[in-house]
Amino acid sequence: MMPVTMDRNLVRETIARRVAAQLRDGDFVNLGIGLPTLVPGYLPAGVDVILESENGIVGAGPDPGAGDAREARAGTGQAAGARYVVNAGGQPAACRAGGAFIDSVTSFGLIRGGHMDATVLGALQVDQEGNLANWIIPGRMVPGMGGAMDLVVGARKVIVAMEHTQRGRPKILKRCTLPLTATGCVDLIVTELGVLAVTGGTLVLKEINPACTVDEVLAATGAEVVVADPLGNMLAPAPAPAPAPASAPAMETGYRSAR
Amino acid sequence: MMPVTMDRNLVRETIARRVAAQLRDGDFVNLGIGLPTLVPGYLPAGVDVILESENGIVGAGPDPGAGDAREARAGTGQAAGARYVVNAGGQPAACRAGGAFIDSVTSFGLIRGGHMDATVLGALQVDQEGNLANWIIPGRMVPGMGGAMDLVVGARKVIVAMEHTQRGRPKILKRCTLPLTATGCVDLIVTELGVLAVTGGTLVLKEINPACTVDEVLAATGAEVVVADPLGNMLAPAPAPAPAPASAPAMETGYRSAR
Amino acid sequence: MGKVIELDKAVSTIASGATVMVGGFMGCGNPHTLVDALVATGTTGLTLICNDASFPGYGVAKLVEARRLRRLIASHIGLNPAVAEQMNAGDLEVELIPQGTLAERIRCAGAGLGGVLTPAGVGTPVAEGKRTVEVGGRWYLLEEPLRADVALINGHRIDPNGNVWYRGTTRNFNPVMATAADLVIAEADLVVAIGDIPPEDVVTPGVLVDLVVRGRAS
Amino acid sequence: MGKVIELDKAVSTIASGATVMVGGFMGCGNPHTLVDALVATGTTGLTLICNDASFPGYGVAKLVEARRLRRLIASHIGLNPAVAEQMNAGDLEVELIPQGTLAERIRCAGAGLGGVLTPAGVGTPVAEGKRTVEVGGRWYLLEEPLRADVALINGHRIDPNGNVWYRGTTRNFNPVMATAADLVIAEADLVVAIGDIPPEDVVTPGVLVDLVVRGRAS
Repeated sequence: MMPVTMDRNLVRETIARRVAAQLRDGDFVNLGIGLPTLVPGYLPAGVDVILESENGIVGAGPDPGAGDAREARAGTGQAAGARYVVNAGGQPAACRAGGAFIDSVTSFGLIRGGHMDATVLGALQVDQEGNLANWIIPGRMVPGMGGAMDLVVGARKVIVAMEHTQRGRPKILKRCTLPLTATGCVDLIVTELGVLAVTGGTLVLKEINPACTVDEVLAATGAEVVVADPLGNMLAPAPAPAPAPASAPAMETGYRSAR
Repeated sequence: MMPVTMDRNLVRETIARRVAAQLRDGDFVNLGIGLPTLVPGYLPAGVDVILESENGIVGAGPDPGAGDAREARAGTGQAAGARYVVNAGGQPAACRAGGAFIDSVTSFGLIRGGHMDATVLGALQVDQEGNLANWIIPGRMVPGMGGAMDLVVGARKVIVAMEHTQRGRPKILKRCTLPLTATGCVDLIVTELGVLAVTGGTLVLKEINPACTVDEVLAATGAEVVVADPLGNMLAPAPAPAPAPASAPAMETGYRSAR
Repeated sequence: MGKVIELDKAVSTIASGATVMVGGFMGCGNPHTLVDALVATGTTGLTLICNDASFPGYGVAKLVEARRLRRLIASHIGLNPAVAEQMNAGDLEVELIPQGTLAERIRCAGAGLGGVLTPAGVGTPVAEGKRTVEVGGRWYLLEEPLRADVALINGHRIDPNGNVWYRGTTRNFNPVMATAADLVIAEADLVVAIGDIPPEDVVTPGVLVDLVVRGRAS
Repeated sequence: MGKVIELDKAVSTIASGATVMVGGFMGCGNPHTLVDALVATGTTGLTLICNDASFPGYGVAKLVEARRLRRLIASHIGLNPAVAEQMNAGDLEVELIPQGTLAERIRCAGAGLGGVLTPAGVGTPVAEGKRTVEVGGRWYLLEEPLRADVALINGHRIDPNGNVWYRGTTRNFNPVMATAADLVIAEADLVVAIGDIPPEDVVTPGVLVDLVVRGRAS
């Protein structure tokens, strides 16, 4: 049922690159573990975002590498990890200059309070109502929801970044069958085959990967989908909406109101 | 109806001294404005308490006096005030070594959360149910409750420190007639005439000022009062309960559980 | 300089009739430069959310005295006689809120919470018209979020990203107010360089602050 | 030295069957010395409240691996396979709570609040058995306070009064847990002198901390 044969790395790159094009300079963003962490590597020139790690970093950066700030994880067989700074996956990370370390209460205040421009995360299932399932497969996988339930109700824009199908079976459905992470929370779905927007309980295919046909996308999708006309090319998306630079006086650009 | 004639300063000193005897070394205490602020001056030797100012000091101390830390209140006719550190009355203050500055959310978390050993505050009326009225006289005085409503529901012990009567009329009543600050919150009432405990909806006169008689106290009180036997001398109170020093290992003294 | 803009541009964002939160406690931690500039614009019909009305002639008291307020939401108004005067004359609407409840209601708005259950005010006039909820055998008031169009805060050291470090007791309501308004304008006693505030010591992360102005001390 | 006591005395306060909160996120900010000492005491039947179960062999994972837990309350357990094993064998009860809700429930307990209304979990299995409340046209879950007998926290610099300064992302759940237990034991990477932490930079005020122990770095 997989309509196109794509190398796994190309699949991931295609998704990450398209998500990156969605972000605006200065956006405050939380990236889930896995595929979403690739997004910063594909940000267009001139676009920089402020990353949150929900464990307590505003302005997270990559692992600074071995150095004074790192110590071995005493008593474990693991590779040395950063003792003082890790990301939400528990991996060594850093705080960029001009960032801040915060506690979990403050972090989730930022997350739930509408202060985050976008969250990008993976999914097990998404449906045409914008419902999301990404934290449990009863009887098989019970990792816990971590911060996902807060992120998807709190961020201004929820972007699902995932492979279009799972072992050939659709992950985009009429109705999720797995326990939900939240209802009606998803705004945009980015896969290697296309970009779908959730609009008032309907899925709209806005862009397609020119490597495949509309019929192929629809066949790989278990939901009712409206195809946009004109249909965009996800490999050459229209530019993201103009950024609202933080330094712009509000009376000139109109300030963005929190949701 | 005032049973004894006492100099106003002696009245205030008598009350403040008796309240001070109630506090234990290391207690974390909030003192209301006015008479309660005199309490630290009468702490017994060897007893030191940690004062909170609800505007944001843990470990508040007195005004450090004129100096680098002070600036004039620009544009006002008032005496110069501390620009950066004030107490809950808006007056110049200090943070003692080993203290902390906190924000209002944290401050009231400490107050409501049962972390404060005692709060000492004045009252317009108190009644035999332990109800307190101290923030409004409708049509005459509407200063606002400030932090009083939080303090009296949150502190482990609520001590009312006030003159026994107001222009000869009782302030300790069967039932408060003014709008309440909180219901059933008062533990102890200290006046210049005696010390009354609120115990299960009953007022018990535990100590008396030897300058007056029991009948005089009862005549100045508008509530039903049980007189303790033996009746203590408020000018020579029994020692306060043994302190639970912060450094004591919990298994030796039993740690104090929060309410 | 990142988010740093001119004072007059900053206050011109505030429209007559707006709801404005101002940090501070009895004037300490009021953004004095912003308040003075706001008085100077002539903007009127404002709703002010502030812990108190300060002392006469000091900080937010000037907004009362210049009659720029239609409504005041505070925990304490007793040390500024102009409030009682205007209230009694019917010129100023006043809503009194317990100080801890004021802090929590603002926090709810900033943290995406629908409300909070507090024991403060149960059995008092504060409870009138509010839902009460029992949890674990104790009764609480359900207090709802309180949000503003604009928050004006004061920080001691602020960097161009908007990260704020507060000095002494000027902190009070400033950090929580920075979370609960559509536009947050921060007055810096000192504008410092990126990195001058260690990330551990940032109290208000810059992502919460939209605009920074230089205060008198700058 | 004020609140500073010996490690063995500190952990001996923790009885079998107790509910223990432990700060940290995937081991970062766990009080490793206290956790190791607690494992060594043989105390068992514990309920652990922690964001997660860490990585195998690291921090709180050791409590799981040594089978000292009867119950685990966390937001995430996926990176420690021992949890799923013991859960499937019926040896360990697990309650999963959204991370932000976990933080808020602990905060409620520490701040004297009866509960909080959160949008997280509405319409999901997390909502089962909980009251839902409508505010301003939106539905929220009423989440109740979560408290422990003992909280074990880790700070980088701690003074003898118990004032704590946290380094990097070790902060996470430590400050809020320090508010919500009957006994709070803080492990210091470094014990510093009174006054070494400027009062503005204290994150957890010493009044919240009962006992301080020296961690490995001390």
